[in-house]
Amino acid sequence: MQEITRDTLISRAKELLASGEVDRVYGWKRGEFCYDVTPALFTDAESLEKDFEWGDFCGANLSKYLVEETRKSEGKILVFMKPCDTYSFNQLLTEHRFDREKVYVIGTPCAGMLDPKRIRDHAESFTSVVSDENGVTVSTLFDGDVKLDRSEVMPDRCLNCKSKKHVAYDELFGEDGGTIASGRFDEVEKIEKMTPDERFEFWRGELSRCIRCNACRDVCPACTCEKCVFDNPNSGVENKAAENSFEEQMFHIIRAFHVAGRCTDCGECSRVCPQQIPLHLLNRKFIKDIDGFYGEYQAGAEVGSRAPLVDYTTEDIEPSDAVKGGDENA
Amino acid sequence: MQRIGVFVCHCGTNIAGTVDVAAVSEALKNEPGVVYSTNYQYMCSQAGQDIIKNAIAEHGLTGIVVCSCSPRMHEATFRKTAAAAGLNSYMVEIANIREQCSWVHKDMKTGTEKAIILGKAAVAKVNLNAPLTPGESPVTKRALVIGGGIAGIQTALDIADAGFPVDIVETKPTIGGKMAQLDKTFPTLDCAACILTPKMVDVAQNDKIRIFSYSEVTDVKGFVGNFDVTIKRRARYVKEDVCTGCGACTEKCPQKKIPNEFNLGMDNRRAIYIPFAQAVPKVATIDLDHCNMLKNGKCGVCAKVCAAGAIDYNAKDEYIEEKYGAIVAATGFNPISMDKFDEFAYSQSKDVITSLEFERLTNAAGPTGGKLLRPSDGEHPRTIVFVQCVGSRCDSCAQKGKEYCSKICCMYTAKHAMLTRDKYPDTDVYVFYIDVRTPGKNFDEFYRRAVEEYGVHYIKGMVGKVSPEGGKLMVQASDLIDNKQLRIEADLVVLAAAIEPDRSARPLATMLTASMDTNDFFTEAHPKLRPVESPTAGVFLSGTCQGPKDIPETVAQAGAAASKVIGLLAKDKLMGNPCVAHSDENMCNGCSTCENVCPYGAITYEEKEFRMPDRTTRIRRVARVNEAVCQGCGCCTVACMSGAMNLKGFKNEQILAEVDAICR
Amino acid sequence: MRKITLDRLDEFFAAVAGKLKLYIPVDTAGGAQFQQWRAGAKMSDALNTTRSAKDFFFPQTENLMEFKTEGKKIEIIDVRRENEDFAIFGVRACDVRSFDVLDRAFLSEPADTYYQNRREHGVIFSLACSKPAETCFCGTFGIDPANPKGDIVCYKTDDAIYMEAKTEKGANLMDSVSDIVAEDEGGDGESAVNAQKEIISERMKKLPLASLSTDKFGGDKTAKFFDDPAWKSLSESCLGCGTCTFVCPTCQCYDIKDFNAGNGIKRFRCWDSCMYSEFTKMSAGQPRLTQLERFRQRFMHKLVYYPANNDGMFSCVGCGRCLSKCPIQMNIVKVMKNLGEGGENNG
Amino acid sequence: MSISKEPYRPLIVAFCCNWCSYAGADLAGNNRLAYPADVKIIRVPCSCRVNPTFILRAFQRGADGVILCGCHPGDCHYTSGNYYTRRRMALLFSMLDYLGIERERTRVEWVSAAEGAKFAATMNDFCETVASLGENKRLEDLRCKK
Repeated sequence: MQEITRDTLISRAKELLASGEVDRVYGWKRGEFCYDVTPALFTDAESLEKDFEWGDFCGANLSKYLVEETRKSEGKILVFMKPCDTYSFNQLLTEHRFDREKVYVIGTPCAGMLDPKRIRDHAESFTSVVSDENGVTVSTLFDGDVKLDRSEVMPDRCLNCKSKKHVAYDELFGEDGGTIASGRFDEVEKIEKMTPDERFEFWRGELSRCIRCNACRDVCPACTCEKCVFDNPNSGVENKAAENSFEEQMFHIIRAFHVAGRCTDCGECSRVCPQQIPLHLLNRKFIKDIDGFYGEYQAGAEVGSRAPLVDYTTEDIEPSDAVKGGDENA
Repeated sequence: MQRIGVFVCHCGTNIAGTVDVAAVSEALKNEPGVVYSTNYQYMCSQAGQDIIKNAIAEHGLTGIVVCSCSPRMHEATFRKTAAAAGLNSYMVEIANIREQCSWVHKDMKTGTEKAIILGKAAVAKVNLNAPLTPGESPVTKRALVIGGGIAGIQTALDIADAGFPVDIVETKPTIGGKMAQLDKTFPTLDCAACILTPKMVDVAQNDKIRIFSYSEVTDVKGFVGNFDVTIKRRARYVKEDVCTGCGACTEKCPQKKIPNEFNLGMDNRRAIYIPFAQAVPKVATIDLDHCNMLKNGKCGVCAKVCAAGAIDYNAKDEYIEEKYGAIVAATGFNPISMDKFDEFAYSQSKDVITSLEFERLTNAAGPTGGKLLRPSDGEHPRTIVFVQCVGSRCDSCAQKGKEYCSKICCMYTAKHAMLTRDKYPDTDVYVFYIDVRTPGKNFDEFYRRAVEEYGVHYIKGMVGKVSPEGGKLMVQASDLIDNKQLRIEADLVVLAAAIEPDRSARPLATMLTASMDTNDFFTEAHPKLRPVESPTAGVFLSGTCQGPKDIPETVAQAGAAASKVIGLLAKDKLMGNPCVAHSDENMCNGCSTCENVCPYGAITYEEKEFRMPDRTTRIRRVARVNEAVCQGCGCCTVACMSGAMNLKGFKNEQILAEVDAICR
Repeated sequence: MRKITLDRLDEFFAAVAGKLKLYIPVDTAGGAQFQQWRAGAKMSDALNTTRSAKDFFFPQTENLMEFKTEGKKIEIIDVRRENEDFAIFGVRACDVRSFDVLDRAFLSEPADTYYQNRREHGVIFSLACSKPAETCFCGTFGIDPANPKGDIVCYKTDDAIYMEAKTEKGANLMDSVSDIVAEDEGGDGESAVNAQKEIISERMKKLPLASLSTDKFGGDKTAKFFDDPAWKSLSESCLGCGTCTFVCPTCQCYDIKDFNAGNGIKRFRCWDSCMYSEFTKMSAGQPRLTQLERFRQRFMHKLVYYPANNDGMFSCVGCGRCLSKCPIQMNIVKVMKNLGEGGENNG
Repeated sequence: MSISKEPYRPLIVAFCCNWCSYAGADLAGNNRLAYPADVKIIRVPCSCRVNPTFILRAFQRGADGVILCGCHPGDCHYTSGNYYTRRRMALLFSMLDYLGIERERTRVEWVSAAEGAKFAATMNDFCETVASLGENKRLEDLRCKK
């Protein structure tokens, strides 16, 4: 099997640019530190050579950028996508958010990303991270090198990866994987098993940290509204800063509800939350309920699939029965 | 800011008995926007209405709140009152302080408090009301009937009779449908052809009716009153207006061994054919798949023998586009395939036939000239077993057949059994059934005659297996009443196959944005109250495409559908319900979520150019609500994440204002 | 200089908390956060808090006043609650500098009395750094993490915290708890603190951003940078969220809004972010229509406009929060490095 | 502890669809079937018009319970509205429960135009349930407190 490296991707991107197949490339750009990787648009070979990055910190899901970028010109955009990103890509196509013809997707393999927040738990002031099959070596400024297991520094979304399969691509580098029976609902179940009081306390503790920076919304590939209700003074829910606990709950309930059945569980919301609120546990609750009530459904697995909230059967579960599971110890 | 008038009704003591109406009108005076508030004995009376009209004029009111009985009672009344005083009808809100307050609460204090709160909610809503005007759209005074069976024929005749032009589109070369294939009809036993063919002739001769036979609908656009339909006229290679229907070609065509669909393949036809003698239109059709001339250019016999010169080997499919005000689906049914029921040996023995095949076998115009003969050897059958519910009322787990009752089988099987015994008294007839269902005028009497007068053996129980043995059919069955296993040596086995909607119905439903149930029957706008209308405005349902039916029911429904169509076409303009959805295109994402939940197909999308903040322009997909089609349920408004979709008359802001007022 | 050994830190906190509300950094699921001290609370060892200390003087939301209407009458209700003494323990040098930045915005005439009251009632225990992070660049703005300002400056060694009151407010508070935390007379305080300072200054030199300079920026550089082509590529992927502005210790923009609670109107102010598309929206729309303009505004303000109006003081303190918190890892360091380099893709 | 003279009464917002449940409520009135005045009805064209925002708003503004009434599944005036309601509310209520908010404060009930008695019985039962829970503390907005 051909080894996929940064150079492999760069040389293919350069080919596609040179042939005129695409006129710009959405990828990741290196910055000051090893983890300091920014989604960026490249238009020439030189900048690709210089700045293109592909590695353990290219976690940002680029699919959402296509909504705006495809509208800017008729040219085609090359975009690199990890397996989980392709689900968001398909979901956006299902919702007609951009023209598939304007995008050239290269699927890239993914062994799971690394989480700088988790690395910091083990190594302060780190400057470089080298990973191989033996684990992760973190170099720090003042404490020398720290060796860690990859699983110690992977984010939850990668530890509980749902799929190594690319559900959309024009070209694939590396071998495609399959979907994975992960333990991604374990945490949800743990919360469900708590008493209502414990659940309330748990979420109060988490959501009270929210600073309403909107990073979760703005990074979310399912949140592509031209005008978000939370920015719209006429919507009845607009607010700039959560004044109290009600507004924190309101924001997160409504946001989770708006993406219910559309959320692909890409985990970007939790990745970007500056206050480390486990927002994915809200989305996963909806996914778990949907799977349980209406049959398994993976948003983005297929373009054009009918999301559970825009569908029904005459035999659906009654709301009164829907909340009976999970907390019989209440 | 609105100038709101509040009018509190005493309703005699109905309201005033439990609600301090004076206190209510006093309390509401202080609400934002309220400039006038009063109370009166009977607001709905002429005097009460005059109070409202005068106040509108005197105080320059822009909105009114009537605290009275249920809006279901007098909302229309007060809307008219407002309109008479020059105020838009939709600037009226009703606070229901009778049915939902004074009549259910005993205590004056709580009743009054609640009435004030309900009044405040209504005031809060009116503050955000906007005048609404029902949309108008013209009506194209022509109807389209899709399907030319008895349902379509009856609907078309009734519509034409009212003076409106109607087009019938039929996929087969002739109209007539399933009824044309039947022998006799229950429970009167009159001959199907005798009652159907005159109607077919009526259709042909009616100058308001056009028949597009051998044709199909390929596209439907537009909405109630204004459908644009594309009809594909398949090439029949015979000029319809030239052919005299003499039939000379159908006798000379050298291709003789083509199974005859009309007789369900029990005899043959030629490559050029007229389905049956009374076909309408009575013109020949060349079967492209079997004609030598069309396939390889070697023949041309029919053109030689056609004295009229009607043959045209170069004919092409034609597409015609027409406008219609109303569309009737009358696509009918088919018996289900017997492929999955091999326990009855249908594929193994020619002597196992379906009931429709039995109809042809007993029909004077059928393959045997009406003599009941075994298909395998032409012998007269001495023992006939009828099996009921083949594929009907199946367990959903069985993965074959249908869960529903096909409704007509009990009666036609009784008819078959009775006719057999009547014509051939020496033939033994057994009928195996789960239940005999005979609700209908003279139906049970009919069935009892079959048993009592004609000596048909009705056995409650299912046939387990039919096996061909030495020219006979061994029928193994159970008798549930005597609780024993039976073996009957039969000459002929007749299967009462379940019926299912025609396969063309599903793609048609998609074109019409009409909804279907899981069995592909069209769904009604309301199962009880609007049984011949589809939820899609302007689309009506006739016959078995809506559910299993016998002929009288079909004809009745066909007439009902026609009367609905006539009611629609009689209007020059359609006034819409102004409380419809509206999408703010600046906020719309074009994501199709609303379209997916709309039961009426009222939402379409268009690409629109927008000016961006950076002064460039972008093309974006946005939703557009067809106000003539929208019924105003509001499902789309909740499905819409961005809140671009709102419902006039029940806007998000209005409902939130009501919530706020109630919870204040 | 006073000294408290770490094993008696709780006693000290209890004593201070007995005088006024005391906030200390505590580890939470969301990183270190300032929280009101309660018995048993353990001070975080983290370098800095997720949210900056500006919250204490300029809270994210603050009720300004309330109105009640009754019929046609209107009543104004005073809801001000900022006249309460409090102390924050463990503020780093960068955050202490941020108060200077905020003071210039809020205390210049006409002074913002809400902010002013809080500043007057708040006592700042600053804490010298010992181990800076790779994202730190306070040195770029002339801040010495070994010598923070503040009412009381603290140095933490392996076994003790040394404290020195620098203001009258600080001295008064320390005097009030002198029975717990005594003068380190003849002790090793001086040398221990100096040793600390030595280590820090060595470490500062090793930081990856140590060479970052403000030389090319300043109040007179509007023309130079406003139309710089680099803004396009820098802002290209900006999500327009408010993370950078909300974790930033110097961002000071706010909005004033009315909330109709049904039982009255509550007028409050809350943080706003120049990154938001609705920022300073007026009836004619917002002045900065594209994300590029909004992005540019934020950094031009920090590096050009603010110094222009404030004697050359930059409104960035190099705390590094935006470097670690930006969802797409775009930050002021990249802006400083790319601007003026004459190309879209210089980096 | 405060001692008030009047016993605590919950505030209940009921969203009723125009075609079935609102008519059912009217029928309860016609038959003089009493239920507590705590219930305040808001008329909507269909239960599917009820946005989760409306429910949360009611709680924000001080409601102690919110109930949605619509046509029985299969009987929706708009054929399918209540099926969507059923899914939306099943998921929403499950989420509220997950957040630790008392599940008894929200309810969906199918009430036909002929079921005046059911309407009254449902409201009596719901009021009693919510009253026994006491004031809504978990989804409250302190600013809106009276």
